[in-house]
Amino acid sequence: MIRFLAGRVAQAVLLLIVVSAGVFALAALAPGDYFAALRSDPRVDPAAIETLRTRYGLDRPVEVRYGVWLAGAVRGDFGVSLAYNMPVTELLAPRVGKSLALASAAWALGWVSALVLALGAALRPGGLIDKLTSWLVSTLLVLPELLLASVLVLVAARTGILRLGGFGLALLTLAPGVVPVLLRHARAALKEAAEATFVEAARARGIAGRRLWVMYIFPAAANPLISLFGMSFAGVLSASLVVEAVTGWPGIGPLFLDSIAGRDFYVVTVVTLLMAALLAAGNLAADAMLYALDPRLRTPQ
Amino acid sequence: MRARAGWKLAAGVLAGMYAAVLGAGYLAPYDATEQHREAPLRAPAAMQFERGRLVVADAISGRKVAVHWFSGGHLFGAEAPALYFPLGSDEFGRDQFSRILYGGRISLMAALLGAMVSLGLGLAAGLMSALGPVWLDAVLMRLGEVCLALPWLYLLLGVRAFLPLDLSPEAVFVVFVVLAGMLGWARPARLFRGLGLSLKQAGYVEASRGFGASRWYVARRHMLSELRGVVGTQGALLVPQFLLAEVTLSLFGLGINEPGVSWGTMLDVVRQPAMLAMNPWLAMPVLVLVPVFLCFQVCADAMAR
Amino acid sequence: MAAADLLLDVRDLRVEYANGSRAVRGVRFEIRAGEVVGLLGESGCGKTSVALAVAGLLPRGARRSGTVALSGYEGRRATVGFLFQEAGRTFHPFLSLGRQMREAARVGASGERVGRIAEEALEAVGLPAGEYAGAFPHQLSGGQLQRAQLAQVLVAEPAAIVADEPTAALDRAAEDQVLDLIEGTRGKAGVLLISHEPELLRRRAGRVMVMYGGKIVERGTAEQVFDAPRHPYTQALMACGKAGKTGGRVAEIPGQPPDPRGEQRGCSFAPRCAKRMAVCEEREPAAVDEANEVSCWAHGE
Amino acid sequence: MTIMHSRAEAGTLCAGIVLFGMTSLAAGLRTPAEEVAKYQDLHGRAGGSLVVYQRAEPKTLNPLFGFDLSSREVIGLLQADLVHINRKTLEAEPALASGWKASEGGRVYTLRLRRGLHFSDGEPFTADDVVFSFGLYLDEKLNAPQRDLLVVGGEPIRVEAVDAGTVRVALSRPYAAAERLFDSIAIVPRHAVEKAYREGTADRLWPVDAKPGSVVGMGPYRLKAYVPGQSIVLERNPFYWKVDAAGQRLPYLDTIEFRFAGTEDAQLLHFVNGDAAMVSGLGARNFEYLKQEQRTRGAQLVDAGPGLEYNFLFFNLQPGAEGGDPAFRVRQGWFTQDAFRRAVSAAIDREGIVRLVYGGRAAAIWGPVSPGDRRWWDAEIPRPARSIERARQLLGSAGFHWSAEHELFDSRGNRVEFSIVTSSSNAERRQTATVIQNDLSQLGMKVEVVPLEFRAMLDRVMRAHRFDAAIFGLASGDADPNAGMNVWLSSGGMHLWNAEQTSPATDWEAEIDRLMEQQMSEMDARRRKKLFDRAQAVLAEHVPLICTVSPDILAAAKAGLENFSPAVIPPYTLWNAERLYWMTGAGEAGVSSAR
Repeated sequence: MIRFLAGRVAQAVLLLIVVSAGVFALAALAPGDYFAALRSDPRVDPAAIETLRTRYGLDRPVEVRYGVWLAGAVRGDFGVSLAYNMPVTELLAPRVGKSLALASAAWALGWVSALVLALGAALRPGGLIDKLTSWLVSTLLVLPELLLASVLVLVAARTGILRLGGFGLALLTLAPGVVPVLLRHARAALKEAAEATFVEAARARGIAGRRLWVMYIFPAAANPLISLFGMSFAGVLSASLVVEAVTGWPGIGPLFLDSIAGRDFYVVTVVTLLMAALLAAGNLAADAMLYALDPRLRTPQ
Repeated sequence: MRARAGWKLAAGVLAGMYAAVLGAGYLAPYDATEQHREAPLRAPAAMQFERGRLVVADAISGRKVAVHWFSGGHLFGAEAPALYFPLGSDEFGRDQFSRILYGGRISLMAALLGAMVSLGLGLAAGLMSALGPVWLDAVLMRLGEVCLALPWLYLLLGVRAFLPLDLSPEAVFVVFVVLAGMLGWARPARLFRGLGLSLKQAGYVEASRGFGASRWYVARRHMLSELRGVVGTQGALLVPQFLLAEVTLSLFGLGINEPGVSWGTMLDVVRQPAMLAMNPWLAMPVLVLVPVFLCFQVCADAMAR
Repeated sequence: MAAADLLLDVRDLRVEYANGSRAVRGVRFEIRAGEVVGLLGESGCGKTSVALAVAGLLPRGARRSGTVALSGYEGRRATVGFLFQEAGRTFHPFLSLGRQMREAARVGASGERVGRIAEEALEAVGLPAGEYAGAFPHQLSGGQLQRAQLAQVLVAEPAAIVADEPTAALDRAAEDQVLDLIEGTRGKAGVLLISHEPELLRRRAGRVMVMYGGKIVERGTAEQVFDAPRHPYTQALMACGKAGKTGGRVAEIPGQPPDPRGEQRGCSFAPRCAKRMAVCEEREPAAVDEANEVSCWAHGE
Repeated sequence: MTIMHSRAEAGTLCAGIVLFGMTSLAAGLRTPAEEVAKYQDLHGRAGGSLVVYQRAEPKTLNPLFGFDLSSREVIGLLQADLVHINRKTLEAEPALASGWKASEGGRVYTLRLRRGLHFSDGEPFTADDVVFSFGLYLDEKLNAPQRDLLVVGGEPIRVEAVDAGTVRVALSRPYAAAERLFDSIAIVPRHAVEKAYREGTADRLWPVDAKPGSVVGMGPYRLKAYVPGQSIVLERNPFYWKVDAAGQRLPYLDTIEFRFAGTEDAQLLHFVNGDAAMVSGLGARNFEYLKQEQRTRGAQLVDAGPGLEYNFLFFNLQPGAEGGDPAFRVRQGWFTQDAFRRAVSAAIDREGIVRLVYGGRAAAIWGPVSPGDRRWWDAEIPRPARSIERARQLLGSAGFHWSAEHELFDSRGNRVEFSIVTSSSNAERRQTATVIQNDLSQLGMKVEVVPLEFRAMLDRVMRAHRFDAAIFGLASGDADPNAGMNVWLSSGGMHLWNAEQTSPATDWEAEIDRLMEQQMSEMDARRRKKLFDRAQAVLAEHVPLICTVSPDILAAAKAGLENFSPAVIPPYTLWNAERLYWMTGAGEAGVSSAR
C-alpha cells in the first residue's frame, strides 16, 4: 500500500511538472502578451511597450522563463501576476476558498441527488422514479447550459429572488450541469451491478432484499462510481470557473478567464496546476479507495 | 416496444433535419448572408389564409402579400420587393429561417465529427490502457490527466494565429472541431478503460485466448455489445456538447466567422439578455437545437440497449 | 415408475425473450430422485434457457409458459440449485469465500448454525474452511471456484441441481474432480447436467436428452443415445465427435442452426438433414414425450 | 484659459484663487491658509453612497502601472493631477496647480501650486512631492507606461521646484498645450512612496489588497476596504481641496463602492435590478433596452453624443509585410492604390452601420476626428454619401474589371480577394465587419472576416504585420492632436498602415508629418487648428484609414443622482465624482432604494 501510494504521489508530482511545462509551452504559442493591450492606446509608443516586456522578462525564450519559474516554484514562489503586480499565491488565496466552496456544494448536491435518485430508479426499474430520473437526465442534458445560465441570470435580475453574484444563483446554475452526468453514471452502475452474475447467483441462493443490496450490489456499483468520484471534483471545479464568470461569483473563475484573455500566464499556470493537483488528488483518493475495497488489488493471485 | 418506436421517430426526425439542411438552397427563401438593411430585426411575419392562399405581412411595408410556391428556384417566398421572413430577421435584415437551415449544415456535421473524433480516440486509448501493459496504462492515464487539466484555450488561440487568414470560415471551424475532439479524448478514455478492465476481469478475453474460435466469437460479441452501450451513452453526452462548443469557441473568436453561419453563432444572442428581451425570436435556433439534442439522445439510448 | 421418485416434472416449457427470440419451444421431461439427466446441444440451441427456466432465473422481460413442478422431496427446503458455467462470476469479487458462504447459509438458518453449515459445506467439497474461508475468489483456481460454487448450492440442500456446463472452463482433471464431487455430495438430489460434450454425458449421465432448435429431438439412456443414435442430428453429432474429437462442435454439419426468432415450419433440422424428405419441410414430426423418444419423420421406417 | 463654463452641470469651478483661511473645516489642522478650489454655483447635499459595477476588477491602485480602464477609474478618485482636462468641456483646467504660464515660445511652463493642501493622510502637499512624482514617472528603470507622454521631442521634460509653491517644467522644444500633458499624472506623496522607490519596489506599491491607510493621494476619495473579487470601497477624503458654493468641503458622497460584474450585460442587469446606481459605456442595444424597460423608468438615460473613439478599416501597406509572400504582394499592389482605397471607402454604407449596428447611436465619420471632439473636428472634410456606382468607376479607371459573374479582377487577371481581421471581443466591430463584407461583395470583392482574440489581433497587426486589412477602433485619452502623434507621424509606432518608417513612404505622408510637426510647436490656437485641419484633409483624400463611425457615449443613472453628466472620454461618469450627490429622499443609501 505504501509503495503503491508513494508511486502514485511521484506520478502526481511528475504530472504537475508536465502540466506546468505544458502551460508555458501553450502560453508561448498563444500570440500577444499582457502588454499587447497597451498597443491600442495611441499615446503609448510601441518602443515603450518593448521596454516593459524586457523588464518583465517576456522577451526571454520560453524555456528560460520556465526554468526561472520552476526554480522559484520549488522554493514556494509561484511568480507574480503581471496585471495585479502581486504574488500569484497572494492573489489567489482569498478566491480559491470561494471557488472550492461553490464547487464542493455543487459536487455534494450532485452526488447526493444522483445517488438517491439512482437508487430509487434501480430499486424499481420502470417505476415512477426511474422514469422521472430518465426524463430529468434527458432534459438537463438537452438544455444548453449557456441558455440555462442566461435564463437563470435574467430571472434573478428580474425577480430579485436570487442575488446576482450570490451563492444561490451560482449554485443553481452549476448544479444542473453536474447532476445529470453523475446521475446517468450512478444509474448505469447500479443497474449493471444489479444485473451482475454474482448478484443473480446470490439471488439463486435465496439471498434477497436489503442484504443483497448492501452486501452485493452497492459494493459492486461503487467500483465504477469511485473512479468517477475521483475525476468528478476537478470536473465540477472547472465547470464552476465558467459559471462563476457568468453569475459573478467572486472565485477564481472570473480571474482565470481574465488572466487567459490578459495573458497573465503565471496566474494561468498556478490555477491550472491547482486543477491538475485536485484532479490527481481525486484520482489518487479514488485509487486508494478502490485499493481498500477491491481485494484483487491488494492480495496476491 | 415503445422505446423502439421512439428510436425510429427520433432517427426519422434527424434524417429529416439533415435532408432539410442539405436542401437549404431550395427550402430557404433567401441566401443566409443576404442582407435586407431596410428590414432589420423584424418579428416573424404574421400570416393568414385568404381564399385558400397563404397571405403574409411584408417585412418592409407591412402590407399583405401572397406567398408564392415552387417559383424562382425556391420552395416558397414573397415576390420582390416584398420580403417574407417566416421566423423574423436579425439585425442585418437576414432571414432567420434561411440562416437556421444553412447554419445547420455546419452545426450538425461539426457535432458529429467532434464527437466521433473524441470517442474514437478515447476508445483506442481506453482499451489500450485497459488491455495493454501496466506502464502504458500509467502513461496514458497521466497523459489524460494532463489533457484534462491544461487550459486548451491557449492552444486554440495559438493555432488560430498560425492558420492562414484566408482559410474559409468552414475550414477553420472544422479544424477547431477536430482539434477540440482530439483534446476531448481523456474523459471517454477513462470510461472505456474501466469497461476494458471489467471485461478483462469477466474473463471473456482470457477465455478467448485458451479456447476455440467460437468462444472468441462469443467474447467479441459480448464485448461489442457492452461497448456499444458505453459508446452510445458517451455519444449522447458528447454530441450536444460539441454542438454547444462552437458557442463557447465563438466567445473567444474561434467560432465560425462571417459570412459563415451556424446555430452556435446564431445562439450567441443568449449571451445578450437585452437583445433577447427586445427581440425574443432571435432565440429561435434553440427551438431547433433542443429537439435535435433529444433525438440524438434517444438514438444513443437505443444504441446503448 | 413410482410417483414418489418423481422430483421435477417439466411440461410444455416455452421461453420467449423480449427481443422476440423463442429459445425454448415446448419441452417436456422429468427428473427422478438420485438421477443424473444429461442435456446435450450446441450453443444457441436453448439448453441454457431450459436451465434458467427450471431454476426460475430467467432475466426480466423473458416470458415462460408451461409448468415446472417440483415435488416429492423431503429436504430442508425444496429448491432447485443452480451451478453456473463460470464459477468465478458467481462470487462477489470483494468478499471472502467464508463470508459469502455464510451469506448463503444465513438463508434458512440463524445464529451459530450459520457458521457451521458454511464450514461443513466447504469441507464437503474439499476446501477446508481453515484454509479457504479467508481467501478471495480471485485467489482460487477454476476448479476450486467451481467446487466452492457447489458448496454454495449444497448449503441450501436443494431437491435438484441444474448444472449448466459446470466444467466447460476447466481442464480434464479438475472436470472429473468437480463431477465426482457433484455425484458424491448431492445425496438424493436429481441433477440436470447440461453440456455440449457427448463424451462427458456418456460418462456421467444416466439418461440423455438431445436438444436442437429449442426442442428435444431425441432422448434415451446414455448408451442408447450415444451408441445407437436415431435422430439424424444426433447421428451427425456423433460422427463429428468420432472424427475429430472436437468436443461436439457441429460446424462440420453443413448449414446454419435455425434463427430462434424465426417462425418454424416443418422440422427445424430439415435444412441441414442428410435424410431430408418432402414431409420434413411440410410438417413438424411428433414431439419427444412419454411415448416417443425421437422426434423425426425418418425414424421408425 | 482657466475659465470654464458648462450648462450641463451645476457647479462651475471658480476662476482664480479662493483663499480659505478657516481652520474649522478640518479639525485638528492648523494650516494658516488653505487655497481650496470653489464651485461658485454648486449647492449639493452631503451624505449617501454610490454603488458602481465595473466590467472588470481593478488590477492595481498604483497610478504608475494601472493602465486598464477599471484600475484607472478607481485611481482617478484616489489621486489628483496638477492640471486636469475637464471631461465635459475637454479644456484643461486648474487642479493642484491653480494656474500656469507658458514662456520662451512654449519651451518653459511655470505652474503655481495651491498652498496649504494636504494628502489624504493629513501630511502637507508641497512642490517637493511634485518633483518627486515626475521623477518617478520619468525614471527609465521604472519605465511607467506614461513615461512616453512626458518625453517631448525625444527628451524627457525637466521638472524643478522654484519654491515650495511653484514648479517649473522645461521642454526640449516648443510644445503647444503642454499643460495637457499633466492630466492624469498623479502627484504622489513623497513621504509615503520614497522608501519603496529607493528599495526598487515602487512597481509593487499599492496593489489592490493594500492596507487602506497606506494608499495616500490628493483625490476626493481614499481606500476604505477591499474584498478580493468582489468590491473596493472608497470613503471621502476629509482633506480634499474643493468646496461648494456654501463652503461645504467636497466630495458629497460618503462612500463609493466599486463592484465587479464581468460583462456589460451583467452591468446592465445590476442596474436594472437596482443594485447599481449608475452604468456607463453601454452598447446601443442595451441602452435601447433600458429605455423600454419598465423598471428603469424615471432613470436618467443620457446619450452624450459621439465619443472620441473612431473606428476604421485600414490596409497593410507595410513594405515587406507577410515575409514578402508573392500572393500578398499582389494584394498589396491593390491596397497601395489611392483609387482602390477610395473605392472601398465609397462602397461602405456608413449610415447602414450607424443604423444597424449602433441603433442610430453613433456618428458616421470620414476622418479620425470625431464630431464629439468639437474643438478639433473639421467641418470642411468632404463626406460623400455611399455610392457603389462611384466605387465601380474608381476601380474601373484603375484597371480593375469584372467577370460575367460580377467578380472583380485586377488588370493582371487576379481575383480581388482578401481578409479583414478584427477583434472578436468587440461585438459592434464584428458586426461592422459584416456590413463591410457585404458592401464589398457588391463590388465583386471576395472578403473573409476573421475575428481574432483581442491580444492576438493586436500582436498580429501591430507587431507581426501579418494581415491584409483590419478593422480597429482607437480612442485617445485626450482631445488634442498631440495625443495622436504616434498615429499621424509616419515614424510613429501607431502609424498603423505602415508603421515606423525611416522616411515617409509617400508625398502625402510627408506632408502630414510636416503639418503635424508644425502644429505641435504652434502656440497660437487658431493657426494650430488650421494646420491640423489641413492634415485631416490630406488624410481624408488618401484614405489610409477608412473611417466608419464614432459611437455615442451612453450611460444611465438612478433618478435623484444630481450632477450626473456623462462625458465623452473616460471616466465617462465618475469624472465629477466629487460633485455627485443624492437629491433629498432619493437613493440615500444608494442600493436599497430601487425595490
